[in-house]
Amino acid sequence: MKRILPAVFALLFFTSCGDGIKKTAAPDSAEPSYGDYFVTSSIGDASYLNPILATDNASGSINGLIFNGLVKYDKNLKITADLADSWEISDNGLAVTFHLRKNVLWHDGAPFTSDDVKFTYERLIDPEVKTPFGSDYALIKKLETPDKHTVKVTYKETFAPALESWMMGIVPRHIFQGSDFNSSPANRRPVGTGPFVFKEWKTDEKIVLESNKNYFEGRPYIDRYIFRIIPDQSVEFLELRNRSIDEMSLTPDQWNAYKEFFSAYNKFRYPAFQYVYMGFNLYNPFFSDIRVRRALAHALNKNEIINGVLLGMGKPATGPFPPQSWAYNSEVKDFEYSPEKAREILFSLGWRTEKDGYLHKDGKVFEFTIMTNQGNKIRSLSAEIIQSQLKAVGIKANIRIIEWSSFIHQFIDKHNFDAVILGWNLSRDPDQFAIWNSAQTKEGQYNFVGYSNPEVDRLLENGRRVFDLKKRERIYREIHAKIFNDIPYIFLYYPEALPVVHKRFKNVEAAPAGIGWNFHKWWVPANEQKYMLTR
Amino acid sequence: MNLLEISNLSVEYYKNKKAVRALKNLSLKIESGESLAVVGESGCGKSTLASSVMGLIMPHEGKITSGRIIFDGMDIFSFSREEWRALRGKKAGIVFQDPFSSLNPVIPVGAQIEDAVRAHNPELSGKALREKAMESLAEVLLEGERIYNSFPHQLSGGQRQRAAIAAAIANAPRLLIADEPTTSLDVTIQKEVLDLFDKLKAELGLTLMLVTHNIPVAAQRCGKIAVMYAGELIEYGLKEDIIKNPKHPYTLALIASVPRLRDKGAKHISLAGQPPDLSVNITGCSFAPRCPRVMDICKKTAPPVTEGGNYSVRCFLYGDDKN
Amino acid sequence: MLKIYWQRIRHNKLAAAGLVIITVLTLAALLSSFVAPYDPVGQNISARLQGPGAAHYLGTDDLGRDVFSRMLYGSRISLSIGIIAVGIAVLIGTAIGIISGYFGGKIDSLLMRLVDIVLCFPTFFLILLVIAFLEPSIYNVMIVIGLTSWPGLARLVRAQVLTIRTREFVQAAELIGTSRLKIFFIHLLPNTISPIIVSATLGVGDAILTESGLSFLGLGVQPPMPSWGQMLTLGKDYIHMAWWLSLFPGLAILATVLGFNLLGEGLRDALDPRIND
Amino acid sequence: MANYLIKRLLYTIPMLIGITLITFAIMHIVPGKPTDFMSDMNARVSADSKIKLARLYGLDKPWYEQYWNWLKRFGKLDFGNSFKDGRPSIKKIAERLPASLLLNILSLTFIFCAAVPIGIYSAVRRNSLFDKAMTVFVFAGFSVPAFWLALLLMILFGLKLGLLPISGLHSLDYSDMGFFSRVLDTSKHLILPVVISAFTGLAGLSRYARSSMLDVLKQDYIKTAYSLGLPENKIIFYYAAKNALLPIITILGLSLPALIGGGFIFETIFAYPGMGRLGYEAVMARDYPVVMAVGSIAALLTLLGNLIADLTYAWADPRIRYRNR
Repeated sequence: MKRILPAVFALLFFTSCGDGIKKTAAPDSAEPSYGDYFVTSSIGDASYLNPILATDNASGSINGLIFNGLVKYDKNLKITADLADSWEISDNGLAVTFHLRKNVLWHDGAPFTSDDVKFTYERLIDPEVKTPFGSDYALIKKLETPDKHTVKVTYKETFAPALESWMMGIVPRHIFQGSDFNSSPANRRPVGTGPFVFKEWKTDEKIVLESNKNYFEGRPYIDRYIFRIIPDQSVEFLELRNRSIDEMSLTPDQWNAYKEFFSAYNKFRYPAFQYVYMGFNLYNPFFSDIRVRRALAHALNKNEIINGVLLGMGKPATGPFPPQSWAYNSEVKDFEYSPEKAREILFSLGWRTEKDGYLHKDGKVFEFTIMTNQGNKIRSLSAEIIQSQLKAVGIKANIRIIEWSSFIHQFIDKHNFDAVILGWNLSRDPDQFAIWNSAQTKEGQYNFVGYSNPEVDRLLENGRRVFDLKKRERIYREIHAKIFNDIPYIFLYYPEALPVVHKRFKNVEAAPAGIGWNFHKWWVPANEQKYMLTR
Repeated sequence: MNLLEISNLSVEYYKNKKAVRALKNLSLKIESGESLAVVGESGCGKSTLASSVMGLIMPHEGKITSGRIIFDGMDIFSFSREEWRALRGKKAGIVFQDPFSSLNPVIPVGAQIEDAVRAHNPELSGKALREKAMESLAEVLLEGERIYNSFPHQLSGGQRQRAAIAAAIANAPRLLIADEPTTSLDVTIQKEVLDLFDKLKAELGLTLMLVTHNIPVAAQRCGKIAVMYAGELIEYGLKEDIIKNPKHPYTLALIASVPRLRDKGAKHISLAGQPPDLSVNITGCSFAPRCPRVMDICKKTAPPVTEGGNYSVRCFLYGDDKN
Repeated sequence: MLKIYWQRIRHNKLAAAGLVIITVLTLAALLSSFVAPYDPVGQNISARLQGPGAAHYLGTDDLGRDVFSRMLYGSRISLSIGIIAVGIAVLIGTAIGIISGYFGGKIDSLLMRLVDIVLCFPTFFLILLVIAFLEPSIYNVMIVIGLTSWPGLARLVRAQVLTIRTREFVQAAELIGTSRLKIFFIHLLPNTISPIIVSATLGVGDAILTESGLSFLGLGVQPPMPSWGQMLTLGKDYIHMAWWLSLFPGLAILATVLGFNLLGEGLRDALDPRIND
Repeated sequence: MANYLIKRLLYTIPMLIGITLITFAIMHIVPGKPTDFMSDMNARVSADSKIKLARLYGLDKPWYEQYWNWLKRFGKLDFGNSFKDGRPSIKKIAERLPASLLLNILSLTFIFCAAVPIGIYSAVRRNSLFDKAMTVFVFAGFSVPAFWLALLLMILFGLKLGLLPISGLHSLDYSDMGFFSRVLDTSKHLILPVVISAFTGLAGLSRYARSSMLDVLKQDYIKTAYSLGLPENKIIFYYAAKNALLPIITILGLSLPALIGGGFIFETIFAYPGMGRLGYEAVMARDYPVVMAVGSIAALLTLLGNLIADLTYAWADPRIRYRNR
């Protein structure tokens, strides 16, 4: 579910906000000073401190500080240099050549070379390595290292999202060589090239990183990064109120809570790179009729859902790309919220309201089940609101909340559902071939609603083949409009990220890439420093 | 001189929130050095009497509603907690019916006796305590070491009862109350234990109050006999008088039920019915419903006590005698 | 006989208090549809997170639902979880206890090994395992709690049956050829009823508490159905901004479980034959 | 005695197999694999990758074959590696055991120290105000949802009064502290968890002590002790308590499995790095090897606890200890 990117807090993004909330903590003109700790927390412990093996958020945010990819997104989500100084793409679009930064050292002092990149690639496609990310690299024909600082990747076919895949953290060959990659001790004591160096990991308690004095972009100002594990959200918030953690992503209700809670914190607010939707089973004769789906689209009041679930901290969604993406088509106009229209359409299809207040046809009630997975409160709340909105139109919606694994295997994979509420976390690249292509409907694939539109299929193929941004933009905006009109999903909303950061941290800037993109440049004035590194 | 003087003692027990009148206006004396047997059917209140003297009616079990007990010139119902403690074990001891349950199962027998000694002789050293405990064991004819370190379950029934007696007499009390001390023992051992009481009486000058349902035992071992029925003393006197010449119909029936004591030719008198329910107020004589010689008056008025010297009886049949 | 028990309960102030709590709870559960001022699942987003007041006696939750109405309906759900779970446990426990105690021998030792195995499982671990792997729902919660809480009762009943089996009336019944089923129901069951009643009373409280624990872990009754445990878990996340969301369900669970325990203890005293002497 | 021990130990083998089989079966009855959590609904993971992961974790075989493989390794005391982070399950358990032991032993000690006097005193003063107040008190502890109480006390002592840390076991600068500061720091972190777990666990033991004591006080030997003029304190706290507390010794053994089973909710709310959380997280993530390891160790501990309970009881009670004389 979670798309892990090898960038710090990569899921965060920025748009304008009108309620006096800071876009940035005031840039401080004073000279930055070194020192202090940054304490953050997570509900779960990390699994592997190895970007190739880790799939969870906790590991992802730590790995982002320890490892670097060849490229990364800058604050405006433009692909920019990281371990690679520069790169060029061959004219036919089939080969990418990366020129690596020289004089980069691993945390243990060994030099970083193209062998490490090759090693990383080989592990990614190694059938014995427990990585789920191999498919991104399956299109690679060969990877060559002409010298210590050059990597040339040749693809079997043009693949526009290829560059993004090289944001994967590069792991050190000399550490892993000769040991089993899956169970290497280095997966708990990682050695990377990044701004922070691993110090200790106390299982289920905390992970501690220290600043990398030799970081190629300069030594981070903050001495220590402490990642605490606090499994309960209300306790986490309690710790925040107690000012014992410096950063937390809030729920809308927490965000709205008493002002004095946050006198010591700067609040940030920007749309996250994700959306939540209600998807229909298009194999189900009930929903295969687009008029029924359109009626439902008119029946839902997205703003009420956003107000109820997110306290207004989100935007109504119109398609599979978030508004801050270049693929977003702002010309798509959402369905009007109109229960009357909804009823009109359904009446025209022969449904009639009966005494019980529900719509009936041929002796049957208009009834279906909305499923969602257990453990996601936002989704189950959305389901509850949708349920009551549909009731107002005369549609009886039942809610079923199912444990994740059964949900996927018994219902999603088997196309055994009426409607589901789920969300997609999106990569920055708009390629969504796997979700919308009409062939991706087998068990375990992601077009589980059974969406099929030959034209969209063609556009999706084209989108992957073209490197030119302007052309891609046109293609994806068209995809946006087409998918919206076909209503395989009702796109519900784009939620917002709501992090707070302690005020003593300066140079915190919310950009399209979120707030963490320049973490190694954050600093605390000497007189405000809270923790002291004792040696 | 009277060692123990019980006057007008009434005791109530609780059972299902109802009061059961276990003793009703009971008066009794024991002279120093004598031995008195208290006999009666089970449930007649004789054990309650024994417990009352030792102050062992637990607050949750019941309470003494009226009366007085003078022990060695002292009114024991006015005792403080400490005075009670000084009486128990020191001046008066008691031996219970079941030696298996009356000894603490998880403490060695010797230690239990030692604790009894220590309770009244805090100044004694460990060694002296042990010696006294050993003496006491010797007194009840148990040889020391092995018994001393044994737990109750390792001893035979007779040994256990002797050990219990040893604890009771460890501080040489003046009064020893034996509450059905042989009932749960084998017949052969019963005699040994009773012989032991005789020996202690002789050697230590104990005053003995023997509570038993067994008339022959009472007749054999004690100088005086008190017969109880339904919480009341109905006949009291010298052993000879009671056995040879019982007056109360109940006593008569009791004695007649024992073939050995029955005069030749006398008929066995069987008692019909059950002892009365003591939670109900009884008007008249409590024995009336079962009495073979019941008269009209017996059912209406409580019978008077007829007293004379070392004798008393509570029955209308004999009220006239005196007048 | 019953009168005596009743008197004993009445005289035990704590047990009486427990009985009062449970009576109120039962009434609330039975009458919730008449008493509740609002629809327990009826949302009103504009009135969300309102504190207790005249319009909403116990305030509203994050979807603007009336907490008082949800508490009333929640009593129905919490109580039925307790009762059905215990019902299952009593059924299994009694059956196994009676069969095991009556037949003895191989059947007995086989059944007692089963009891041992179930007892050896940390109960909550087993419940967690089953619910986490099945769909969490009110029915699964009931069934799983029921299926895991019978072994103690089975042992109690078995012990009771062992002592009764040798009594004259059972032996006599066997001699005249009474059918086994009849012996079970006429002779054995009535004589094992008091430990069953006591442990059932205590069990209802336990089950309600277990449901709240499962709800905390996200495995209890699923929304929008209101159970107290689930309301408390929701309230926990709002403890900083809406205290009433956790306070009332918390107190309700506390009072109810306490009530069942006090009554259970009172019943244990009242039904204990030893107190008869 | 040796015979008895061997018999008991042999008898645990089929029990253990039974328990692990049930655990294994429950996990495999339902569809879905642990690898789902890393791969499902992640558009970057193709169907082929999923199959590859399942193969690498040995999940492509039928469940009875997997169980047999597990059992074979279990025979060699190899619990397999966690699916989550590839580390040996037994190591993950060993890592958390000290913290769990610390908390549980402390709270058990607390419970004993409080429950026994409460039970004894309630029995001696039966139906007194004290008895009634304590009855309500200990049952209130049992009845209150622990996580709620924990949260309330965290707010009171941690946030409002600032006296105690809110969650966790150590402060951030723990590793830089001297020995005494470390002890002090850990103690401060332990106060709330220990007090709450003691309070919520008080009922069982104190009620047991009370009813056991009530039974004992009715016994003849207590009357005998009074009749011998022993001081009341000695009668209650030695003659009676010694008998009443004998069965309680067995509870020590029986509470062994609580070291694993007790902490799911508790450790989660306190961010306490213990066994319960490991078990819970493993169950939720379908980390089969860890679930199996926790389950079988819990079962082992229970069996061991029963054995210890029997043995300590036999050792403590002279009626059993000296049976053969």
